[in-house]
Amino acid sequence: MIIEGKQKIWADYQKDIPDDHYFYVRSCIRQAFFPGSEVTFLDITRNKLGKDFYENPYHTTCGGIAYHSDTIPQETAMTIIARQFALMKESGYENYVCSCITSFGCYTETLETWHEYPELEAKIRQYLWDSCKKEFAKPKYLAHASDIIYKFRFEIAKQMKFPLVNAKTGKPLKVVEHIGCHYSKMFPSKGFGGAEYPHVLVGMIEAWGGEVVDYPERRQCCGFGFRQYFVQANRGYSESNTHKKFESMEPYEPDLIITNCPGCPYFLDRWQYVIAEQTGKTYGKNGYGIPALTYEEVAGLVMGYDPWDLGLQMHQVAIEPLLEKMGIPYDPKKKYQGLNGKDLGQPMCPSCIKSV
Amino acid sequence: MDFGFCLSPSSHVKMDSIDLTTFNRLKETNPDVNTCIACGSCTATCTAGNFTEMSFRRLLLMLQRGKEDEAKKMIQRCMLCGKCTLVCPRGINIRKILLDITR
Amino acid sequence: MKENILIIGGGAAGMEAATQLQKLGLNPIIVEKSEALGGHIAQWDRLFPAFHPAKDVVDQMLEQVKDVKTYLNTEVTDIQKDNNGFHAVLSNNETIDAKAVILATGFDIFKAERKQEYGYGIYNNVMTSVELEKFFRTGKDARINNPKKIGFVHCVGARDVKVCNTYCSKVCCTTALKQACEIKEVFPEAEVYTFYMDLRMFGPGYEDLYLKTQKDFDVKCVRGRVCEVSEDMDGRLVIKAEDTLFGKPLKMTLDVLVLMCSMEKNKSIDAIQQKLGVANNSDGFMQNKDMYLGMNDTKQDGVFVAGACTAPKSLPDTVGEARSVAVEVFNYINNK
Amino acid sequence: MNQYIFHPFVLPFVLGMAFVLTYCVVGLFRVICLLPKDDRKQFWRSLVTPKTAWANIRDLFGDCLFHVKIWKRNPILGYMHSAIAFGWFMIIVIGHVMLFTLKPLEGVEVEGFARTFTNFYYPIFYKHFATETPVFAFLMDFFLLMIISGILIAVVKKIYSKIVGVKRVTKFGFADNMVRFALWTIFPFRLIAEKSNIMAFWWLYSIDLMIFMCLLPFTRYMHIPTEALFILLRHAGLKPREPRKGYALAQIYSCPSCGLCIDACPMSVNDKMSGNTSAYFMKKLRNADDKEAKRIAETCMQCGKCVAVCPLSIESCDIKMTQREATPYIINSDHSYLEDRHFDRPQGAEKSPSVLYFAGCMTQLTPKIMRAMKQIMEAAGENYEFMDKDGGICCGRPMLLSGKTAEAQAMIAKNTEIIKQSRAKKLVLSCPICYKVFKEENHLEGIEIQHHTQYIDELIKNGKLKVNKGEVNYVYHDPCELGRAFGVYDEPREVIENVGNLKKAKSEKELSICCGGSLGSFNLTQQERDEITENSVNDLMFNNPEQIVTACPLCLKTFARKSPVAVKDIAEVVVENI
Repeated sequence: MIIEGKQKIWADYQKDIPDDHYFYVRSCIRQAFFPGSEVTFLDITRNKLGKDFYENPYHTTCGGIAYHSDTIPQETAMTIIARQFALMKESGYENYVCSCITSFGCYTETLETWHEYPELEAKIRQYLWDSCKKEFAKPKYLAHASDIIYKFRFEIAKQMKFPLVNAKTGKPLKVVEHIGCHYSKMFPSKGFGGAEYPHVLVGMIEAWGGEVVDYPERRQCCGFGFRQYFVQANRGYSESNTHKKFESMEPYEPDLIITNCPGCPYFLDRWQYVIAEQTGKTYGKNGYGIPALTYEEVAGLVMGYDPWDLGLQMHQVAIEPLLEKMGIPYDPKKKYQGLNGKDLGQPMCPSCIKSV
Repeated sequence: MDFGFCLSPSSHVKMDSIDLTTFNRLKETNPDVNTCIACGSCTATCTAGNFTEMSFRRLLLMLQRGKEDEAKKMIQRCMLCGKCTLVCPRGINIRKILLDITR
Repeated sequence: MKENILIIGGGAAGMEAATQLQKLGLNPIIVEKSEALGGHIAQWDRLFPAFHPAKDVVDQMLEQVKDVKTYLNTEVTDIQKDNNGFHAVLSNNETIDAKAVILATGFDIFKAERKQEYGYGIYNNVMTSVELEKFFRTGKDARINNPKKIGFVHCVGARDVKVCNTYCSKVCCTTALKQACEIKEVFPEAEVYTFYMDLRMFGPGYEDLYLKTQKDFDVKCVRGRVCEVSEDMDGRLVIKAEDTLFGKPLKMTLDVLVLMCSMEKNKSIDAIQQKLGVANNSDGFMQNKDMYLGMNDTKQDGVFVAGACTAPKSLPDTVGEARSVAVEVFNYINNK
Repeated sequence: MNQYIFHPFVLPFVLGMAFVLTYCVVGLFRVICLLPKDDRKQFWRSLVTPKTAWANIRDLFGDCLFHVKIWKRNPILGYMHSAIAFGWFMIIVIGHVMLFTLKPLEGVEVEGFARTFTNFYYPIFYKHFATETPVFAFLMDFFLLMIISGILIAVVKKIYSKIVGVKRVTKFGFADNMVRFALWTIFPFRLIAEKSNIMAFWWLYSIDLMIFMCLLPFTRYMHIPTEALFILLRHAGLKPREPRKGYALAQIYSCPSCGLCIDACPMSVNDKMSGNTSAYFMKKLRNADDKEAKRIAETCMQCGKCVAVCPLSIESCDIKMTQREATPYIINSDHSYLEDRHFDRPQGAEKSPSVLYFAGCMTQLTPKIMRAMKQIMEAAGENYEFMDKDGGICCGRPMLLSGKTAEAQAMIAKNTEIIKQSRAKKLVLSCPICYKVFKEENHLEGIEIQHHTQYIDELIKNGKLKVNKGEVNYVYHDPCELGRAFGVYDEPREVIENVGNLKKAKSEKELSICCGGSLGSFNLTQQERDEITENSVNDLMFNNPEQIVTACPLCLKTFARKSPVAVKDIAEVVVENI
């Protein structure tokens, strides 16, 4: 690997991110899958980095799932997006930050389409007016939430308590980065580092002391693919994608996977359990899996947030070995206690992959 | 546990691990096998191909891509009529190759 | 007094045009930006289809132009036309007055790093066809260590809307097969694969080369474009392509991957070209008057083109055009 | 025992004779025992059936002694062979006759075993022991000189074969050369011994005989004793079933490696390929060189010319087929997909066609033959139907040629079924390859099977088809599977003479040279085939014809690659002159 070659590409694919005042929109599924992630993101940016993030309580889904599952036409999806933009305008913001990669893809696609076909934009403007009596303004900057963390990765590093380093050996952790497909594969120029060698997560890993693993199936999709996952009979395809990635990364013995998409961490996490059940194989050491975390969770961990506050108990793959590696203290008893201290109840233990 | 789905086999031809014994053996006695340009004349004229999926072009590829079982199944359809040999623009002795595979 | 003809570019086209113009009694002047005449062909080891040493051809050409006035390390920085002809200012501040100008500026090699998915400049063992040719000449390249498996990717930077080059670069197919044979000669035990979209064997003896490649060198031609390259733990290259004839995706590990880089228009001449009023065609090369009878003419009186500056061309094509441009210029001067 | 009756120099001869007799008896026993049971029965029966018995006697004399077939082919070689064979035979016969008519010298009487033993060598060496009457003396000397004259020709042939009209001769090993040398010297030694009575020459004569007889079983000269058995077996109507057993074995040992098939073989266009000829095949079989025998068997084009020219009519093509059948297959064919194929009766056709036309695979590649046949049948007002308009089932000949008899039978049965479904009275074929199979393998009782040459000839003769005689000079090429296989030589020639002028080729009818495209060969490369084709075309162009006419789609395609003049099928030529 010639790192200079990558650096050259990274330098070619940079984009402007404003310094402050962002309009934040959430992801539909992340709040259910990894409920701590978005909260942590807002807490880090607002309280640790002192940035202005505004959330409008009226914002909705971007319509991406329905759009990609072919249940709504493009115009409908665009009108939903136009309404989000209208909310931003009403709130007095012009820097739009979304939490979801699918959304990021939809927003980018919509803005690019409007750019190429202004008549379509006019049509959507009319639809939005007809349906909601709202008027939108296109955001001045569109960013994904991981772009924000990327931008402030060195500020975060300054406040870091537990770097991505094995506390016992002092060696950097081996980290697999997995980018959501819709982050830059559709519009390479819209992502940090482009489509082939994205830098957005690599930058975080390097800034926080980890070592990036570049394995042959790095570019492979996690296998979420709306149409594949939503139909039970097709889920095998979805699972097979993930399986292929794990088979490819296994020899590198990664300690951690970091992702920036709602679906990827979920699938990279949950499929490990399914694969273990079906084939008896686990990819971590000693019968454990490889933790697949969101970038917010990783940021939270390195900044010293309590793992259970980050919602890491919601992961199928046990997080404890990683915490021990990084030397992060945790109270095992509190794993299944809610924020109010109430017992959440313990999940059943799978037979083939260790969960504690 | 039955999830109602399972890992689907990879459709990739894994060139690093395929077994080329048959093809290499064939190559020794019939250096012609290398010279196919995949024009498909053999398939188009094939008497058996009129009724089945028999295709010599594909059969050669199957052997080169480690799908020997498929190739052996396909070759059973052949009637050895020799039309393929007559039309091959590279002058490959196809009938001989087909016979050699089956022996 | 002999009329001056300014030839910009001292590659195959420029040298051959100069040779012929001299024979026709004109005074050609070659301006070459690099430090030696010969152009790309001088960087080549052997030529397809018969593995003829390129040096032979270049040496012959050099011999023929040894009396031609030649400026090396020199570029044309400005050019004006008036009723007396062209007045060119060179980078060494000399000026040349000429009755006609021949643009023989040739081509540039496509920058392989632009096809990011092939990882040129990122993965250690990805190289270009030009670098492989250098290996054949010098026997040295750090990337080539007794490789067991070698792959060639055709059409890198050609027939590819993603890099804005929709044209076929013409010579890469034959070059790939030539190089595949040559690398097999060096490493007879190695397996050599070429990944092609179409094999365009357009010239005499080229199809024979293809047959030889298959039969004598056992080079495996796979129809399908490599779509993705990565590196495994041992630093070997994992490539993915579809075998389109078999209808299945295919994955394999290689020790060396050679990218057959296409020809692109030589852009260093753009400013002068603009001053001369010569437009580009849709492929980005220089626009000649027409492709049948006016291939050496441009829309500008007295400005001629020859060789790969108008489209990707093989050496014989280029030499042919260089000779025809000499006749065109001769007639132009005499009919004035 | 009287010294004049016995002399030690007879011992080498006696030894050799005893060996060769034992060997032949054991060999005879082996051949007969290795025959399949039914074949053996058939053989015994044939010996007593008057018709075959007569044929046996005729051929035993005609072929073994007088070499009538070689005489016909090449009188010089004929004389050479019969001089040696017949002369020797006569010397033996007369010698024995003398034994009964002459009293031994000095009136010595020997009785019992001694007498028999004496008879064993006496006629061979009689001159040393007795004096004969002038008549016998003349006869014996005459035949001895006759033999020596034959040997002289043989020596000349060996030194310069072209004098006797032979281009290529078989290349021999050590044993063969030894025996040949012995054979050449036996009679000169005898002559010298008889005339001079020098002991050394009697010894040399006897030792020569021993060498000849002891090495005989291991050389081509084994054909001398075996040929007789082979003639009997052939007349019994047997077929070879395994490459090195029974009848085939008799044929193997009967092959004299005379090499007539070498010049005849279309493959003998160069030295390398001439090694693929039948003489060498039989030799490899005799030497049990299975690998080479297999290779030659699969290289052979099965044109049958070697059989046609063989003075012994050795069925080398059939033996090669048994060799092919002996090669095992690891993948069997599966043609179950043919099961639901049936005759496609055209819509609206109520009547069954009277003529069913089967183009065959090869004719599918030469649509002009199909079109011409269609036009001919239309012009003749025939009620016809195409059997394989949309692609038919292969006739099965290529499968048979590859030794897959059972698989071929399945295809043959299917085609039979389709033909019967059509209820046609006559089956017309354009391809001699198919013709051979339909004639020999398909059970199509009640249905007349014709090749289109025969069919067109019939149409012209019975006036259904009117043709004009044109001015074009044609030459006709006999397809192997029509000509040599079925003797269809005259019909095509008559058809051509009806529409134009027929020029002769250099080699015609049973001597015609295969086009080189034959499906019979598996191993020949395109380049090798091209050489054969060029040679065959040159032969056809002997009288500068304007067009080459053939009657086989495969010949047509093959010649078209190399011919300097137009190559046409006979049907096309007829259509041009309707």
